[in-house]
Formats: sequence, structure tokens, C-alpha cells
Amino acid sequence: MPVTAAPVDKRLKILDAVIRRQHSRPDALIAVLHKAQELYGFLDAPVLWHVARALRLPPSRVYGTATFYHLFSLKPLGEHTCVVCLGTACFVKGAQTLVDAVAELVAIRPGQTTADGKVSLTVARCIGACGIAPAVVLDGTTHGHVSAGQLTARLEEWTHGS
Amino acid sequence: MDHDDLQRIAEGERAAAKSAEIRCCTSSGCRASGSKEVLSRLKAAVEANGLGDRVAAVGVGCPGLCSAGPVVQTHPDGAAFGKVTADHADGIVSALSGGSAGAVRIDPHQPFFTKQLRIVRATAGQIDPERIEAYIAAGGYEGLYRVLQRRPDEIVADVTASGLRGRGGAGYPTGLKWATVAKMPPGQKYVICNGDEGDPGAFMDRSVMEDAPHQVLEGMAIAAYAIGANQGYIYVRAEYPLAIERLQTAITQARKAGLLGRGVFQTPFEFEVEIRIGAGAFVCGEETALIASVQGLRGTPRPRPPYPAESGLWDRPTLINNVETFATIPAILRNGPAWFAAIGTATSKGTKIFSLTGKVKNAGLVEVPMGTTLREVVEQLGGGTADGKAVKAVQTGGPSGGCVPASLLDTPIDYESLASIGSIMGSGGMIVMDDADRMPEVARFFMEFCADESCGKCVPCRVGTVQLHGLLTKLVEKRATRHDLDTLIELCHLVRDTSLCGLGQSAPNPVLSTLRYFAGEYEALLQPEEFARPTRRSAVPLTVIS
Amino acid sequence: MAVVTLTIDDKPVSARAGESVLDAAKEAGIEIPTLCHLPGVSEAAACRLCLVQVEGRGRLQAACVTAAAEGMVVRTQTDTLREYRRMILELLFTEGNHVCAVCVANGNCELQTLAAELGMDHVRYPYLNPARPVDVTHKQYAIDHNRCILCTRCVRTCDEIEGAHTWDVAGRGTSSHVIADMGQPWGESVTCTSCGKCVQSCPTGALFRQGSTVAEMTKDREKLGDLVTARREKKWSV
Amino acid sequence: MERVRLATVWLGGCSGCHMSFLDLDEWLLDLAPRIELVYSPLADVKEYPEGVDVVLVEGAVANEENRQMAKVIRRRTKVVVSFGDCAVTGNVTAMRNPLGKSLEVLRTSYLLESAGTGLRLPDDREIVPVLLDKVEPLHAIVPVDHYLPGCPPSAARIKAVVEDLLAGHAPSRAAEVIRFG
Repeated sequence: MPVTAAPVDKRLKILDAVIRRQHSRPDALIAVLHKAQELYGFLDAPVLWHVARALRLPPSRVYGTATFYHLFSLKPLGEHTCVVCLGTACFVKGAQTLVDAVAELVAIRPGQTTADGKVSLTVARCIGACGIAPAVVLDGTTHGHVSAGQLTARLEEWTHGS
Repeated sequence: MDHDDLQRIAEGERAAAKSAEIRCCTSSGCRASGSKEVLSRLKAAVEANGLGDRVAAVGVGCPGLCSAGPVVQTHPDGAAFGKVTADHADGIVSALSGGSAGAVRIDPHQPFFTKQLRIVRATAGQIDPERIEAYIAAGGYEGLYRVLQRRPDEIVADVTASGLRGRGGAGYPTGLKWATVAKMPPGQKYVICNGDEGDPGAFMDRSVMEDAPHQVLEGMAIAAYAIGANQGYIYVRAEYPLAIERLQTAITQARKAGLLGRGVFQTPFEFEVEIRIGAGAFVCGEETALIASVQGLRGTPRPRPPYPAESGLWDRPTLINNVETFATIPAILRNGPAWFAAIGTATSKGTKIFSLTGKVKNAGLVEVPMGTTLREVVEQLGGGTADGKAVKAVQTGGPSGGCVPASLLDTPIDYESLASIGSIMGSGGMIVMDDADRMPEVARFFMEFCADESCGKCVPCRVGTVQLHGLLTKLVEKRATRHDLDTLIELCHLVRDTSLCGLGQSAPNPVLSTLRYFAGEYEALLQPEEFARPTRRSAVPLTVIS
Repeated sequence: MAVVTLTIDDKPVSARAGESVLDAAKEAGIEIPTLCHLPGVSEAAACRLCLVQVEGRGRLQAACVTAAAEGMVVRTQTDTLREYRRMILELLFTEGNHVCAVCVANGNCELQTLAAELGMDHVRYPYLNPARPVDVTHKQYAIDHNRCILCTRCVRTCDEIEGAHTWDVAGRGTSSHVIADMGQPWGESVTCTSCGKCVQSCPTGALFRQGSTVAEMTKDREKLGDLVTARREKKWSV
Repeated sequence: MERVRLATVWLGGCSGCHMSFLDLDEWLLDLAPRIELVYSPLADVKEYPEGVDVVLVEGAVANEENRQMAKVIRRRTKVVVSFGDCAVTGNVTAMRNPLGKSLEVLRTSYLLESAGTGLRLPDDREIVPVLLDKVEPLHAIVPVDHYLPGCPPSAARIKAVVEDLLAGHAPSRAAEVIRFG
């Protein structure tokens, strides 16, 4: 049965504190999922069950909500994340070639993580950095006016060594 | 906090101002190019040169010219520098006393700056968005104070008289929306600020939230007073962490100063604001989907009526306006509706911010009076294309909008004119395209976006966008025939006319508008039919102009 | 109770104030096609088959959520509406894997019946042929996602009539799918009461009784509405 | 009266539609003098002739031979009727589509992924037509004039459609004529 609780650890205590601060209100679901993902890196079944119980929500609503929003991941992400913005401004400035370059280098498609767990590649639907298109977000930091060469060089650092 | 306190803060701020300021943009765009390091080096350089008593290096909001970032400006001499690196810090400081800056100078008198009329972005690039005192010194919260001395219905009347229309895309008259919520029986009502700016290629709202968070709060508070609400929510997409951070800072500061919370300006008016963070769903920009998301649910839209004004958040009357709309409010109440209504055209009043991007020389944010032509924005403010090639089209309105061909660039920017040429004002994305951009591919790009962002609730949008994407792919890959093109147009009609919400209803717009103006590009991709086709028997017309 | 008079397809029709155009039409003997509508549960307005033309309104309106109003003039059968309904059905047929010939609901399926009624004799768009699972882990019932049209009748029935909220929709866009609890096999659901109401609510062969074979699965959808009436008004239909 | 040159074709299907056609029993005797059966699995004709008036095509387009045949039929026929669900929708024949392209389908069908079966893919491309990656309904390959769904269409519905076509007008699209499954 997947109903077993997640092991009680420090992260769970932090999550519970956030839930208490939100008075266990059902409308806090998205905020709580954000916190859970920040703490655990992704949303696995035990965490989702814990959230459902704490907010007194039907599990299918928690799962339905978690899978509706693109920023929630139910699978672990890689050690490093590369988000290529595919907003319109980036698109006309050749962002697709960036995606293709990364995909070719590490042999994964957007939404996937390399087999060694080093790199996750995702695409974003506009991060609002249109003035410096094309933009990518590498491990949470936005970079503008990025070329395919610069990007693959950085990814090679990630995949080999350091 | 009373009015005297407000003035005291403003005076204190002005008295503490140094004789010169070095203003470094710390908004998201320039931050991505290293502006935080530039700022700290500027501060160090000021100290190192012993100028601390008369020069201040401050982080400010976005001055607009994002393509030249990081941008640093000096005040009061009005010099501006672009592509500044930390190593330029000493030079810029020495330039204040006549030395050579070393950094690339930006002409502050070029049309990009002089042709703008900045009302919403009045303080952007000039004050520190993280300090409430700076906003107050610039006249902030004065509008709220004046509003609280008057009756709520007078405020609604002012907003109506100003002619302001929603800046989120549809252009619904703001005063009318306020009046509807205000007229609902007293009881729990809500104000929601829609900061889920999802149109790819648009970042006006992000910058307003980052550069002028207090202005947004002030606008919301004025609205709350006018309609009788005591609780507000700002729904911000998670992709905008700096906006969230600055709004949170602003809320804390405003509460501490007594400008939010109970007894605002020592009146019975009470207003609390909470931030709700999205999680990556374009459809949540649609107001009923946004309400569902604020309630912690899947962001699926529901049919209207009832409109949120009657039954919105938790089935209570709810006013939803977008960020730019709320940020326009304080100036209207400060300067009066007649002042605002004098700007713009007969049906579209005031100014509008656009994020000008794509193949344009000066990419960034521009705020211009309604009625300005697309040509002025693209060629004068934008400086044409970066490499001097001809402009082919301008995309406005994002995935719900259309591509305006170069031949129609003299169209004035107002809600009706843009609609008449098959595009929309939208939230303000303006993407310049040149010959390298193939219109069927652009249409496919937007359709992929819509299929990916469809919530999946109604059939025409959920499946129709996928089929449309398939047809556009077939076309782009030169496998389609005339028959497929007819099917494409027919499906566009279906999705437009039968989808449940605005996302689906407008999803075909990029296809229809490019078919209208760039039909040749589609025709050129068609393959001959191998066999004659039976006569088409569909009742759906094959027109591309609605 | 206030009564309003309106015109539907040139026929004068009276309706209770607040009643939907769909119900008012039905009482007057005018059938408007639907798939997501189910008496007894809330409206989703998602299938868009019941769209009608209302004079004076620019957009087509879903009859299930449009209140009948005094003087309203409604058309339910224009050529364009008929074409749009056919196209919507075609889209549904391309989205799943609807193979009537080998379906438990063959002969008792609302999708299949509507295709015939609306003159959909073939599908003009390419079939998407998604790879979708069949879940037979529940002791009495099963769900075949190939036949699911995402009308969410089961979700609403389980939530609003049974009160269990076992079902919900996960994912989005064309990858939307119905899930039990945390997306686990139905048989492992901790909230399901095995009441079978969802099975009765399903318009197609997506939800069925275990052991049913081709064309054997019949459903009693009226019972669901009767349950709601019984609970609300203490009136039983037997 | 000139006889209508009628053909029936059996592509990727089970021949059930043809069986249903034969269920017309004695009506076939009425039909016989009005038509000339120029091509059919029920007749020993090797090549699809030119100048066919009406053809009933059973089965989906599942392999290369089906695809080429569909084109020959279209070129040589005035009125093409998709006859039965496989021709109209792909139906049971197309149930392999969700498994993937042809190679994946073959690998699954021949249990190549199951350890220890000792099975291998047959290699007889010279004899057996190559499978298409995706099974398609007939109208995805060539334009079709009329559709007669059903698995199989009942004899009565076949009769109604054939009567209409012999009389020279388009068959009805009324609800009673359309029935999938």
C-alpha cells in the first residue's frame, strides 16, 4: 500500500510548520506543494499522501492538482537543471537551436533527466526575460543572449568532472 | 499613519538625498547580466573615492532598454551607460567628476526614451523599489489618502470617467467592472490582482511588480475601498521570483506603515493582501481559472455567467484586474480622471506598456500613449531591426493575437484598431519579425503552445489544438494539400466558436491572421492533390477574416 | 414559482425561472445532444455539444448552463451547429481508441449513438491512437482509459452523490486522464466505496462491470438522478 | 438498361463485411441482373479492371499492398464506398497502432521482448507485403465518396446503400444507416 507515511525527518517538520501557518486550509494546497517540492526536490507519493491528510483533502484532488501544474515534478530531477526559454521572443532569436544542441549533447529530450542523474532538461513557456533573448536558466540563475556554444560548454562542465 | 506622517516621510527622504545618484538597474533582465555585482562594485567605488557624502549608488527598477543591460544611469546629469560590467564601476564613478567612464554610453535623448510617456512606469529606473520611503517621496500613497477622504461611489465614478480599460487583454472598461462589484450587496468581497502574465514575449507586468510593487498595492487598496472589499490576493506566476520577493517586501512595509491592514490612514478602511504563487499554467491568466487556482484547485476555467463580479472567489463578488490596470489607478486618482482621459484616443485612454522584443534593435519596455502607431514604436522607439533588415511583421497579443504585416504598421495602437486587423492589444507583447521568420512556423509555434497549455476540460480546445498542431506540422513539412488547408481553416472556426474559455477561443488567431496576410507562404508549401476530391459538404465557411 | 416564456426552434416554450435552456427544451420535446451533462450532478459545460444560438448573443451558448429567460430566442439546429457537433464528435473519436466492435458498451454507448444521430459517418482527422491502460484491479469494476472521453461524469458523481471523491482528473491538455486516489490502481484505492455509481454514470465503455463482454454492459443513468431527488426531496421513484 | 459495373475489395479486414453482404440471400438474385460483378474476392478476377462504376472496399489500409491497391481502385472507379468499420475507421485492424510503428508491433507480436521464447521475426519481405507503420482508414489514403460503417454493416443497411447507389443517388446519412460496431 502506498499509504505509508514519509519518514519523519526535519523536512517534514518544516512542511508541517508551513501547513500550520496556513491553518491547514485546503486553498493552501498549491503553496504547500511548492514548499514540499522545495524541501524534497520532487513530490513523491508519501509526501502527497501526507499533504492530503494534513489539508483533509481527497488524495485524487491533491494528485490532480500536482499533475496539472507544469512546475511540479513527481519524479526526481537531475543534479543540475537546464531550462531553455521557448517564449516567442526567444523562439524568434533561435531558442530551438539551443534545445536541439543540449538534447544532442546529453541525449535527452525536454522533460527528461540523463540516466546518470546529472542533468535535467526542461523548456519554459516564457520566463519574462524577453529583452535579453534567448534566455536560459541554469541551476536557477537566468542567463541572457546565450549561444549554443556557450550553453553546451557549460553542460560539458556539468557532465564531466566538477 | 496619517497624512502628516506621509508627508514627513516624503520630506525626510528628499532631505536625505545625495546631490548625485548612480542608478543601477537591478530588475530581472539586468540581474541576469550581472547587475548585482555591478551595483556592489559601484558602491565600493563611491566609498573608495571618498564620495560617500554626496554620491549614492542605488539599485533601481528597470529603465526599459533591456537589450543594453546592465544599464546604469547617473543623476542629475542624465548620463546612461549600457552593457556595464563590474570593471566599469570605477570609470562611471570618476565620470561624475569629469573623468572618462570607459563604459558604453547610451544616448538618453534618443526616441526610445523621449517618445515615451511614462505614467505607470513613472518611477521605474529612478527609485529603489525595495524601499517604501522612496515610493512615498515620489508621491506614492497620496492617491490612496485622497480616496479615503471621499465616498466609494465617487471613486468608481472617477475610474469610469477616466476611460481606463483593462490592460490584461480584453479591454473591458475598468469602471464598469468596479461598478458591478460595488453594486453587489454588502458582505465579503475580494480584490484579485492578476499577475499571471503568461503571454510568451510579454514582461510588462513582471517589471511593474518588480519596479513598483507599492504602486500595485496602492491601486488594489483604492479598488478595495471603492468596491467594499477587505481582502486582496495577488496571483503571481512562480517564474517571477523577484516580483514575488519585492511584492512580499512591499506588503510587509505597507502593513508596518499602516497603509495596509486595519485603520488605514486612521479611517475605518481595512485591507489585507496575500500573495498566491502560480505553478506553471498559462490558462490561469483566465479569470475563472485563476480563481480556481487561488482556491488551491486545478486551474480549469468554468463557464461565465456568473461573472466573478457577481460570484467569484469562494462564490463571493470578486474584482479581478491585471497588474498594469491596478498600477494605473494611483495616478488617475492623484491627477484626476480628466487628465487621464485627455491622453490617448476616443475609445482607448491613457498609456500602454509594451514589451518590444524579437528582431528589434532596442528591445525592452516602452510606455506610449494609446493611438501611437505600431510604426512609431517599432521604427522610432525600437530603432528598426538590429541588422537593418526590413521588418516583416509584428506579433501582438501573444498566442491569442495575430501577426500584423509591415504594410499595416501605420495602424494606431488602440483596442478597436488592432482588433479590426485581426490581432488584439493583448497584455502588451510586441515581437518584431523579419524575413527569416516563416509565418506558418510562427503559427505552429503558437499552436504548440496552446495545445501544451490547454487545461483539457473542453473538447474543442483539448483535442482541436492538437489536431491543428498536427495539420500545421504537416504543412510546414510540405506534406499537406489544399484539402488539409481547408480542414485547418474549418477546425480554426470550430475551436474559436465552441471552446469554453478565452484560451481556446483565441488559439486559432495566430493561424487565421497569418493566413490573412501571408497566405502566399501557406500556398507555397502545398502539395498537389493526387486525386480529385468530392465536393466539400461542410457548413463551416472557409473565411479567415471574422 | 416564476415562469418565463421563450422560443426554441420557433416553438414557444415555458420554463421555470432559472431553469436551463437544455432542460426547458427537453420538457418541450426538443432534444439537444449532450455528453457531459448528467441529471443529478453539477454541469461541466465541457463537451460543448449542447451549444445553441441565442439571438442577441455573439457567442454560441452551452444550453446546460444558460438560464432560460423571458423572450429569449434559441436555435438548436442550424447547419453550422450540426456541423460543429459532428466535428466535436470526430475529435473525440480521434482522441481515444474507440473501437465499437469490441467494446463492452457497444449498442449502449452515448458516444456511439450520438455519432449515428448527428450523421457522423466517418472521421476526417487523423486518429491519435494514444497508448492508454486498462485497469482491472478492482474486484467488481474496471476502467478502460481507451474509451474515456473525459466528460468527468464519474468524478462529479463520486464527489457529489457518493461523497467519496475517489476520482479526479490528473495531467492536463490531451494527456488529461481520470485517476483514483494518488493515481494508483483502482483496486488499491482507500476512498472507493465500490458503490458503482461512477460505472452507471459513464456514457461510454470506459467504466464497466468486470466480466462484461462485448455489448453486454448496460447502464442505468436515471437511477443517479433518482437518488439525488430522493435525498433532496424525500421522494422515491420505483 | 446497362448493368452497373460493381466491384468489392477486401483489404485489411476479416471479410465479415463480405459475409454480411452474402447475408442478403435471395436479394442477391434480384441484384445479379442489374450489375456486373467485375472484381471481388467472391469472383476469380486477378486484376482490378478499368471503368468500375461502384466499389465496396472492405478493410483498413494496413500494408503496402493495401495502399497501392487503394490507389488503383480510386483511379479506376467512379464511386468508392468505404465498406464497414475497418475501411471507415481502421477499427480492429488499427488496434495495433498504439503499440508503435511496424517493427515495434512485430516485436511485440512475436514475443521478442519475452526471454527464452526463442522466436525471431519472419524475414519474407519478398512474399508478404510490408506492414505500414500506421494502419489507416481508406479515406486517409484516397478520397472516398460514401461511408457505410458497421462491424459488419447489417445486410439491410448494405442493401439500402447499394439500392441508392444503383438508383444513382447519394446514400442517406440518416441515423439508421450509420452504426459503428
